Amino acid sequence: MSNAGLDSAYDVAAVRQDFPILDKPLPGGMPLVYLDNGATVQKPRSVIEKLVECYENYNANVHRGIHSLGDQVTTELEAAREKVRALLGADEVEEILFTSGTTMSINLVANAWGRKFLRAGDELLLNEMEHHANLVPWQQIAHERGAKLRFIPLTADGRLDLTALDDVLTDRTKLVAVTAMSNVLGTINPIGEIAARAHARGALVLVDAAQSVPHGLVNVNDPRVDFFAFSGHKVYGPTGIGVLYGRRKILEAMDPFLCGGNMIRRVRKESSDFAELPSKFEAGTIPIAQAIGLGAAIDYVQGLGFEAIAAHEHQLTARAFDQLQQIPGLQIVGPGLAHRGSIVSFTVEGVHPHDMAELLDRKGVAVRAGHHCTMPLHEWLGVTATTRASFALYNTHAEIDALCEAIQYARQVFRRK
Amino acid sequence: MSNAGLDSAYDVAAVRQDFPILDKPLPGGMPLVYLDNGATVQKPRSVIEKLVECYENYNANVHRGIHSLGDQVTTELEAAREKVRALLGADEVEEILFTSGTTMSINLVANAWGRKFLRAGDELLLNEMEHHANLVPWQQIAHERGAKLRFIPLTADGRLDLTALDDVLTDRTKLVAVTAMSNVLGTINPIGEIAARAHARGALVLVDAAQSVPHGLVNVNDPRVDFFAFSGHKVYGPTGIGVLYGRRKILEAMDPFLCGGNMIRRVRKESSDFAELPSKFEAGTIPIAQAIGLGAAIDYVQGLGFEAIAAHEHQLTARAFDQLQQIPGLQIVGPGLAHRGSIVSFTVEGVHPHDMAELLDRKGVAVRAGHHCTMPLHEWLGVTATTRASFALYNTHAEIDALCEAIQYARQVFRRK
Amino acid sequence: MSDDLYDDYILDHYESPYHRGHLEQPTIAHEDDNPLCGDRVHLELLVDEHDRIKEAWFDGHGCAISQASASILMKDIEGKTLDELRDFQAKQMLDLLKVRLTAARQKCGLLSFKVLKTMVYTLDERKGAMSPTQGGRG
Amino acid sequence: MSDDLYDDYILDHYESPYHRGHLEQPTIAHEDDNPLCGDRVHLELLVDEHDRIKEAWFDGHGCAISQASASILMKDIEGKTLDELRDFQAKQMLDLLKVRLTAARQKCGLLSFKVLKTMVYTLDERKGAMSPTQGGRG
Ligand SMILES: Cc1ncc(COP(=O)(O)O)c(C=O)c1O
Ligand SMILES: Cc1ncc(COP(=O)(O)O)c(C=O)c1O
Repeated sequence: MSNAGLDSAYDVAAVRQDFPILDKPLPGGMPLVYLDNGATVQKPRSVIEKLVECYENYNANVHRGIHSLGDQVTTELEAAREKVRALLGADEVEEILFTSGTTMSINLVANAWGRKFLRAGDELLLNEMEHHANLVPWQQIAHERGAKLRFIPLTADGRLDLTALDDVLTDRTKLVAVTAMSNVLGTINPIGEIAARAHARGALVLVDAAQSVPHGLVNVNDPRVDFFAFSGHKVYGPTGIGVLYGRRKILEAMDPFLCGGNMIRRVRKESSDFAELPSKFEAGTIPIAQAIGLGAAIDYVQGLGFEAIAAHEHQLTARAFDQLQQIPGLQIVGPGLAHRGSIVSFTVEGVHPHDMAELLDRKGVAVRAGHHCTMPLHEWLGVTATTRASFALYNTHAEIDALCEAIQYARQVFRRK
Repeated sequence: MSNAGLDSAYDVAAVRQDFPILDKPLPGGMPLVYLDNGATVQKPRSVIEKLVECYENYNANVHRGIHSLGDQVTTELEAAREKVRALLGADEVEEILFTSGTTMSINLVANAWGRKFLRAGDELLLNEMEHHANLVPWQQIAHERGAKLRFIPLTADGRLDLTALDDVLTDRTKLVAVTAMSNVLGTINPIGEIAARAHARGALVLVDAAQSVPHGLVNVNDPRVDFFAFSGHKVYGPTGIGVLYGRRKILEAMDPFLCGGNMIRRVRKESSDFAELPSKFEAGTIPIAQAIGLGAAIDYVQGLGFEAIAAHEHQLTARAFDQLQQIPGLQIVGPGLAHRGSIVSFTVEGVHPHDMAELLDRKGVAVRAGHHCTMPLHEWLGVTATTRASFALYNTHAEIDALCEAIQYARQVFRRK
Repeated sequence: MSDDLYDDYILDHYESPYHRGHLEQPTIAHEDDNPLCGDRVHLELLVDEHDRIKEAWFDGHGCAISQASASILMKDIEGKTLDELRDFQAKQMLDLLKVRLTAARQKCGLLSFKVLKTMVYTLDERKGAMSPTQGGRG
Repeated sequence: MSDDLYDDYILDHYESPYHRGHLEQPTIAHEDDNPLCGDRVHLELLVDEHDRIKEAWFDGHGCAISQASASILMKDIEGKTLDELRDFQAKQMLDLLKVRLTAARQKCGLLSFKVLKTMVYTLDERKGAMSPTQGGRG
């Protein structure tokens, strides 16, 4: 049974034609059922073509060359920056910094803000569902500065327990770092309430939006947050590019992180003055073609519309949620549908997640198995690994069915006797 | 007059066919004479096609997915790493770290090595021809750690004055950071002698090879150095990718720089253990497609052969050197041909470099004007800016002639009365 | 609007600048540079009791665009009031130059404009007047 | 070499492992894990006076590949000498499994091999023997 696209706001079958890889059989000849979108998504033709356009028509370094190519590429790059600004609803284009990815964006804040503003006894508020990218940098800088990590407890079904927030959010809290959407549980966190209560205490709020941006949870002023990080490759753009949004006043108060060309105003032998935003945080040659490609990716998703994408993905998730629960021995982790984005992670009795992923691959179904860069969360869950299926705008209901059938096949392999 | 390719080890006209952009007229209709190769070089079709291949055939995250795409992309990425290892003559593939560029590579060392190993009173040995990328990170970490910067003096013609090396290289010197080739003067520095003398004093040696790698000065064991940094986009690869080579023992002794996924072995709530090389220094999703594209770029240049490339570029440089000197009021900065790679920077009396670049652009000739991210060097030169022409494997003798004619035209514009 | 940056208008101003030099007793003076290229512009204003620019002079060095635009600006603002200068936009400055500047060259063409704006703000502050807020929500 | 990871050979070893359990008095014991996936393997060896493996036992948990490969390894090394194990290469271990592992799964298939190698080095060190140098020029 397949009703791909039947009840979607866009024609999924047509949309799939935009993604060259979806049309190509796997090496074994099987069609690809790509459900590892939480790790990275596939790229539409328009993004790939934009990269080619860039390299074949106006490849040059930006902000430097007084020549026609340099002028064109700078115009394209700044147009991409403006697209990001508009996407995020940021006040100013100078608040949009290009980085190499979410991990780099968060490291930038942990280092450039943390090293300057964290004092001994200060507290950072985290939680156990964070991706390592939004945990380990804070461990490191807290250790260096003598600051303390605190953790918002989780509810039994894998949400942030905000009833306990006042126990851990104190006047010593300098920053709350929180994911907008868990990459394992799928939990969508109430950023608005957290941010409001954090701001009321004078703490800054950093949002790890790596998982939420592809699904349209993307605004930095509604609710209002201070830092906002995401990766191009998870939102249909190229690898090698990420974004850090930071509120102007905070970015201006911070020292630079990476040093080199472009981020300076004046360099003397022994010391240097730094450039204005955004250059101050963009040392050296940034990922130019990739930033321009990200602009094309934003055009693509906005062409379909986030509302339509989210609606389609919600249907997929609901179907998966429903069908998976009927498989004996299968246990879904995380909250119910009402609090969940398009990620479903699970365990199956008697089949280790690695074996599960491998056996699903044999049926052409690509999922991810492991701790998904969330070891503390898996410790909290009491398992060493889970299998994760994550859905994107191009997935179909038939692919959910294929997933479930493949899981049944895996169960049979392990019950051959 | 044109003798493009006549006396080259490869057919330059044929090679130009490999670069789609060289065939396309500028927006104004003029052919492109691209002489801004020191900023970034153009990309051969094979590199662009490799990127497309990657996105259209095996786009997935690396080292994570137990599925066919993930396996393919990991294999491709590690093949690219091995190509870099072979290119550099490094002992082990784990010594090759992918970064986002030279700037990032040097910042990684300055932070991860410097923060751990620099003590108050230690010295770092630099010089005034360094690019800001190999100067400002050292200023910052030296300031933070209470270390001191010292500078190898320059000779009048813009070479490192090694007769004075023993005055500045002391037992306190912990690291010598030096460019293999100046991005302004074109000077090729005697890395072998510097490294030997630095090692004899117990200092480490970091080579900024951003400019030298495209011309084949590329080995890390001959002469033996400790760190070696370069950018993909300057060696015919994509933007957004760079390399840091580091000797295994030193990398192992260093703490990580960026933190997040992939670089950890085990993460607990409060602290973490770190992964083995190279993952330890590759946090998060690295620039996957770009690293694979860099592999294709290495194949491309090795297909032509570095010796042939260097020979061709030397001819171009000699021709430029010769012809430019005949232009009245034109002053070349830097050493004679014997000590110079394929870069020629100059000033022309009565025409500011910015105006020069703009007027050259009007003739389709792309060069760069400014301080080229070397303000201390320009201070040393006593000028605020220079115009730089830099040559790549695809440039022709006719293009050198076009450069000289365009300079004459610019002089006329400013002497209209 | 000309496509030729180096038309006679720009080159005339570059080679025979208007009011290149210094005032005896400027009401205010300020200078700035564009470190990327080394362009430098120094401006001096003489403001009368009605907040009107009586005289405007410049000095500096750098590319033709940076110096010619300073000269053009000096000629344009004499007789204007501080109120008028407060409303003066970057776009108008670029229009004054009568040429189309690429992004890279706009920094050269707007250097003297930036210096002028800074001086206007400084005068406002001296008088304790409200200075217009810059972006953000503060 | 089979293309099917989950052929009977692997699954037999996974479901009916050889020497899963513990020794009374092992000469040496060691364990390690693959944090990426949580596979864990604990090995125990009984080595006789001629440096020969008398008995080899394992315990652990994780995916079928990691556990079956430990079982296969235990069966293979009994009767071998430490000298032979010193020469034993990762490639040979992978051959023992009789399946083709992708890069991602080789970590699972080689976990017990890694633990074994660590034990051999440790025994060498105990005896003050030269341990083979690892890469580099040190
Ligand atoms: C000598 C030298 N070092 C470092 C760099 C910085 O390289 P990137 O901007 O790719 O980080 C450059 C190029 O601009 C360079 O020429
Ligand atoms: C929630 C979350 N945060 C951060 C990251 C890190 O993103 P990247 O690897 O692109 O830096 C990821 C993706 O792996 C993620 O899912």
